[in-house]
Amino acid sequence: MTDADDGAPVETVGRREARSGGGGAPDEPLVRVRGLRKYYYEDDSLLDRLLGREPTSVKAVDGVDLDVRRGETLGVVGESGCGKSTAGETLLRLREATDGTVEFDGEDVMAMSDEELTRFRRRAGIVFQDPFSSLDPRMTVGDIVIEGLAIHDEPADPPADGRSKREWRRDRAAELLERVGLSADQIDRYPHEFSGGQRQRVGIARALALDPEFVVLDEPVSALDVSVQAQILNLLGDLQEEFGLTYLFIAHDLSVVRHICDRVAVMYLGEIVESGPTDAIFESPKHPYTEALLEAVPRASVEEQGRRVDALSGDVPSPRDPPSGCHFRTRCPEVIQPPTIDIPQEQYRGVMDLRDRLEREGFSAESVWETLASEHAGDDEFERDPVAFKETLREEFDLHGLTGATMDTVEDALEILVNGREGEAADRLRDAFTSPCEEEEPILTGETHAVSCHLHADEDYDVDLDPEDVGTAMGGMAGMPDGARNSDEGDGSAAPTGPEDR
Amino acid sequence: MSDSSAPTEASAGDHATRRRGAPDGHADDVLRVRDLSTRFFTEEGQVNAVESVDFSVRDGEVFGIVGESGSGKSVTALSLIDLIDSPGRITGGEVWYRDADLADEFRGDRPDAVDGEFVDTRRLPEGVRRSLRGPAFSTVFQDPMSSLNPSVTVGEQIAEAVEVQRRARANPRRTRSRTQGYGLGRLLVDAAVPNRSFTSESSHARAVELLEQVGIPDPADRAEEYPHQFSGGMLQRAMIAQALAGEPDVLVADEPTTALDVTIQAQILNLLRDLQEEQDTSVVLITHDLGVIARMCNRVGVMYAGRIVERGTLSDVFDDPVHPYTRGLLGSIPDLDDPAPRLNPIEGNVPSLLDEEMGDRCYFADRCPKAMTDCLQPIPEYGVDPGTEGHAARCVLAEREYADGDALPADHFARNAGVRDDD
Amino acid sequence: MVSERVIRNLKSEFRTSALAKLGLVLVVGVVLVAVFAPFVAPHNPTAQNLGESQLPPLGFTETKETTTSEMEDGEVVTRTVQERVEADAAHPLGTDGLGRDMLSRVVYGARTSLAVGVLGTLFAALVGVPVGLIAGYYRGKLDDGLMRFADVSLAFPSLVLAIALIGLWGRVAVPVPDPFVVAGLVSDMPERFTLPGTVIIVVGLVNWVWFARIARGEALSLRDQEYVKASRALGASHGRVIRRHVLPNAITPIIVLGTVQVAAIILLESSLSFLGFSGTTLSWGFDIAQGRDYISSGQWWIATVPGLAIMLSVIGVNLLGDWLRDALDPGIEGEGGV
Amino acid sequence: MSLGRFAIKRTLQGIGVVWGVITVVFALRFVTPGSPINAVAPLDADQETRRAIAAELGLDQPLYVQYGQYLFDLIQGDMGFSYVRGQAVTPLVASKIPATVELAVAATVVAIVLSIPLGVISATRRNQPVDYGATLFSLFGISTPNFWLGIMMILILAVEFGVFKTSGRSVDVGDVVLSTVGPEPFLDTLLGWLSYITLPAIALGTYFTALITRLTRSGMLDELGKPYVRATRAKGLPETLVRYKHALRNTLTPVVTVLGLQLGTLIGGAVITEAVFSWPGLGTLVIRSINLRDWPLLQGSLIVIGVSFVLVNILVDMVYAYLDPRVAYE
Repeated sequence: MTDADDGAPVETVGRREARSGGGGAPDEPLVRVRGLRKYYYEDDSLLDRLLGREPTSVKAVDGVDLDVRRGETLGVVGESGCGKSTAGETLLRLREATDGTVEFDGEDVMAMSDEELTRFRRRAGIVFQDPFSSLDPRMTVGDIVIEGLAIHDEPADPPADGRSKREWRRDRAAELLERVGLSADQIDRYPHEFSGGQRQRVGIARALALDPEFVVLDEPVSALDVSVQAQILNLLGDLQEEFGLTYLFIAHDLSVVRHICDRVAVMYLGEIVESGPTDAIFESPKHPYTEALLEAVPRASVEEQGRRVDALSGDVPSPRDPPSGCHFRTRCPEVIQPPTIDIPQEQYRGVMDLRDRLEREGFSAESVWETLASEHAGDDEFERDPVAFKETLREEFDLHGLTGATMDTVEDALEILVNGREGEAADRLRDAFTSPCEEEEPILTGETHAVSCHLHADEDYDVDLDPEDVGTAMGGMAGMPDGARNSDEGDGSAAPTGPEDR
Repeated sequence: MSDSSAPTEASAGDHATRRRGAPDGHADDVLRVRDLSTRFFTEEGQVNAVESVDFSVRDGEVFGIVGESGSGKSVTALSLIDLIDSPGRITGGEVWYRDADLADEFRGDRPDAVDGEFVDTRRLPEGVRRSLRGPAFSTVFQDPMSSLNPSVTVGEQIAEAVEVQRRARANPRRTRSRTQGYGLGRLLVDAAVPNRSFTSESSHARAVELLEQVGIPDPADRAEEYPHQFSGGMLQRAMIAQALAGEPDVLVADEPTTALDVTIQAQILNLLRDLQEEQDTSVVLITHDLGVIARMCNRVGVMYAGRIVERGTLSDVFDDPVHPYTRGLLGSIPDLDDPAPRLNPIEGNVPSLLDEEMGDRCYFADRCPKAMTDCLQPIPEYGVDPGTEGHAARCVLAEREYADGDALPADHFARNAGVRDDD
Repeated sequence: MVSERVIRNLKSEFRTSALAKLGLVLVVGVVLVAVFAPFVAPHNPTAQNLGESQLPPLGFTETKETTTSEMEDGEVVTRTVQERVEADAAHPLGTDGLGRDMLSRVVYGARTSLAVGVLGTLFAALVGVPVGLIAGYYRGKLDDGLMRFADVSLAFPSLVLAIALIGLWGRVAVPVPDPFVVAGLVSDMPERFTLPGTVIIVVGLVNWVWFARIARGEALSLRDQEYVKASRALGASHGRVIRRHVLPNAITPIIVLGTVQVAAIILLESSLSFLGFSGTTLSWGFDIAQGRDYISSGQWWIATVPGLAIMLSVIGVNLLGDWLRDALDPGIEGEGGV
Repeated sequence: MSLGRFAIKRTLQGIGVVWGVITVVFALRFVTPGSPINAVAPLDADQETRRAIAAELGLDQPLYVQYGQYLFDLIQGDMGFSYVRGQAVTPLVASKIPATVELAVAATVVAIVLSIPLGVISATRRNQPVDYGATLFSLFGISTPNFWLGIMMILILAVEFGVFKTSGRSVDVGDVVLSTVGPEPFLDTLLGWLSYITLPAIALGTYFTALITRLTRSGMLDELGKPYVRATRAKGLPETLVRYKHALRNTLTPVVTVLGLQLGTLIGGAVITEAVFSWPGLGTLVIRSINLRDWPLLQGSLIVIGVSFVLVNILVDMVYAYLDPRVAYE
């Protein structure tokens, strides 16, 4: 508790150093999240039930474990729709969690009474992404900054120096505005009179007004121009040092995350796929998704010119219907082949893509015919040619060069597909090509650098009936960092259920 | 403000001597933009969004324009394709486009609009200028969701782009031919009942082909879907397909990946480059992301407050920047591969482009760490010496060394600064 | 809570729009006339003078028709006498069938229209806005319930519902003493002004749904604004959030709707009194109904003059609404009707 | 969600609203002061009659029984008995529906045919004389009480010039249809029908013409400023296509929504227009039933009005979903 700090109009500068490690044991994380889930339900009205429709759950956050240590910046990074912002808001209880626990300094946030929650709100703040919608256009920046003080009726007692509470708050607002790099005489201005960067400073001042220990920074610089972004990043760093703040930094920009975070968690489709110290994540990423993210970021240097990125194929699947097993398997360039199969990885990816389209995306043979027809537009002689049909698919899914039994299976499936029996073709492929990645959900495993991927699991999923061939099949892959393939070392002892920091 | 549309008028300095010649007059140029200015006449006053912009684009290259929000980069793009809406207006400048046929056609009628193989699109009749949209210039916009009509299928919208070029080719001299056989009655029916009375079966087939070309799976099915059924990445692919319909010489891509996630951005950038190489199209790529510029572009222009403040090859601008703004921009970006403890941001904010607040000075002087008394004069574009041909900057530092003695006092601008300047 | 920007927009919109100026002039004019009716009206609007009945407005000479019935030889004989009548400067807008001064009636009619328009709108807003805000902010079952109720409520046309309710409840009129007359500042004017109470309540009840809809829509979008979340994150209660953030930011479209509603309710009131469902006879709609009987015999002005008054005041309010909408908040056209 | 599913969902929703309408109308019995019997029986009925009516209506039964009975009767098409007129309500109301539908449809057709082109022209020729004219017209249109407009038209067109009929409906649209096959001369019948319908249709339709003109104009201006319009121009499409094929279609979606919402205004307007032109429709029936305190008749009319409002709105929503494919997929 920080009650000792509250109430009196203490000057804030420099008094926070002592706080890190203040409440609980110093090595206890300040925030501990376990199994956090946030589902939204669609088609859930009475009418939908009358129509016999099952409610669809949108699994925005689907089982997230996080530890935020005192005084550190933990980055949560991921693409849009991965649930990172929802996770941030849910752990502050701005949204009600579907499941899971959040402990803040040893207290269970989800179980807090109204009163406890009010106390918690003073200790944990948030800064939002959009500098335009995060400030109430009808309030002056002074009122915005001190809103927290007004809500908590701070100071509790009238200041000793004879100022009214109101004056005290106004002075505090001026002080905070100055601290974040604005001028105190702008206190009576309205948000629209400020530029994006200045508004974001106001948002930061508002979050600081209650002297929090923990601040969720939800994409605080994403909407800003690079020159202003750098100003804000520097400011956030300074404030953290000065007030001993603990940050949860949510972002999609990997460069920014690398710059500001001590540790990083990478999210994909509502789950954390990898977490660990920033340098470890950026220099030796383990999860294929993290690798792909890092690969995709354009660097601002001349060496970047003409660099061809091995881009991940496809889109992020819908969180309404996440893939079974590993959520990433539909795009993973390293999806594990079943023991019975041993083909080059690109071709296995191609087969899996074809399956995926058949099973998940309502692929229809008719569409292929139409596409073929459109290539022969004006050609009245055009007839449905099964050979061309199959060739189109082989081309699209990179299925050339298959041999032996796998080729037979695929050709078989293509033949079924020519005849318009999509479901049957999918079954045929599923029987032969089911990956361990789709059968079992991977678990976040590892001490400091944890990863949720079958390639790095204790159990060796990547087995092959004929071990001789594994090396050649996988060795053919290009552009794979050395550490990525065999970094199981050192993780073997960790309990499979635990996240980092046990 | 002088209206600089007259062809003889020139800016100060050696800029004048370079007009219609070296270093920009490269043999491979397909587009030469000269002294282009676009202004918006709003209730708050006149906004000089684009101010005397010069650049050229060569055959088959990617020319990048990079700048922060409000720098005028998107307005530059719209000015190129003549799509500035009221209250904006292109107030001056020339957009020279290489087209030998057009040049021959107008040499007699409008000699001032023709220079060798080039025509100044700004001096062409409105109808001709419009007919250039598609085959000469086409555009990929930032937000594909709002740039496609939500109530018309994606395939139909691409087919329209195909159809209109087909009709134009069939009868190039008459712009009316583009709507032949498509009377008012049909239009009104179309408004209520979606049908294909404008587009033909074959342009639909071509649309499906284009969708396939840009890597959209099941193109025939997807062509029948509406924009809201597409993901952002797929929609941007569709947008690119639409832009390719007219087989353009110059593709203007205005922040084509800004709305996309990084893995999808990588897909789209790969696609853009493949298409550009395949079809040898010239691309004007507009973005705020220096990384995207670095990956895609051969040459770059850096925009600030409506002006191109520095331009040159990628390595000119990234490795030997002259303008303190370019340097500042590069210093602001956190490096993914090498974290520095602290960034070196540019202080202050992007300035207002309101005419009355813009002096004749260098617009960056108020934020510039190396501002000197010379910077209070109008700054022409200087060739950077020593430097590669075509490396130019609107900065006195291209000509002279920084001297502490000439430095502007630190509070020079603070004295008369409003809210926007004192961050 | 009006920010400087709003005022600036209002001013610039006002400067550039001649229609906005016209609207303001009309509305201010009608308000002044209504408030100071006893001073403006040249005669007592209820004073009958059969000798001066059916006088045409200034500048016109029209026929007057008097019908007399007499018993003659055991039969009823009806005689219609027509005579030419000149306008009288004492009655610039003429007189009605009972010789009451049209100008005075129009002046007093403004009171009724305005009172019903403003009070009815206020009543509708006071009911609708809180309900809408709460439903939109909390969503869930409450919101579903409200929206279904609104659907049902919209299924009955305002006018039909209003006459049905007035028919059921009766026409209650509330006499309000006229302060100017009571204070003795004017004489010969009606001492009481009749407020059609049922009409005010009923028009409020049939129109609150529009306010609820707008307020709900605003609350629905505002609740997801980051500044609302930020306020919650600071520990603000829902009540505080609604009061401090949602209501102030929803107020603009509510005000614009309010002006549209005043216009709609003035029209509704005139329809009700035209059909005879008002509690007062000093109403433009009532006078039009009276005048209707005279059109076929040539006394066109009795129905025309009050109609023009309705039209001008509604035009004024609509122009004011357009001005507010253009200056404050584009894009809510078409919500809210009679 | 497919369009079909959307239709089913919307219809089910509509049934819910209809149920609500019926319940409200049923409850009207109880909002009147005194015993519900006062609301049903004629004013001059004696105690004996009252008791008989009460027993017949089951007013001595518990409320839920009464409600159940009411619903049950309604499902069978029985809307009760008008003791004032001594007639069953259902046939009485049914006989008045065609006249009102004819009037409402005529007004709507007039409004749509005039307003959408006017709004489009006004938007595309912004700040030109046509635009000013249209703006002024729509301002007057939405500010003029329709009953007064009707009276003014009677005054000028019927009284002064003697064209058009001012009351009644001796020739209806059915006669016109019949005359194409029957012995009646077609042209005379048509002109006869027009002489009755024209003035009421204009009086009722003017407000909507004005309203839709405004909506179309502002919607069109809105659409023309959107990025997709710029993108459509950028691909070289001729301006006519940009405007009419792309922008107009999207303009119509909000217009359709408002039309649905304003349907109540249309019906309300029809009531008063019928009163002005002595048009023998539902509106006349409603007013008469109130004046005679004939509550069963009023209830029947209200149900018919409410249900038709719901039905038309379902239709409007289908049109909306058709115009804007996003709606059905939400």
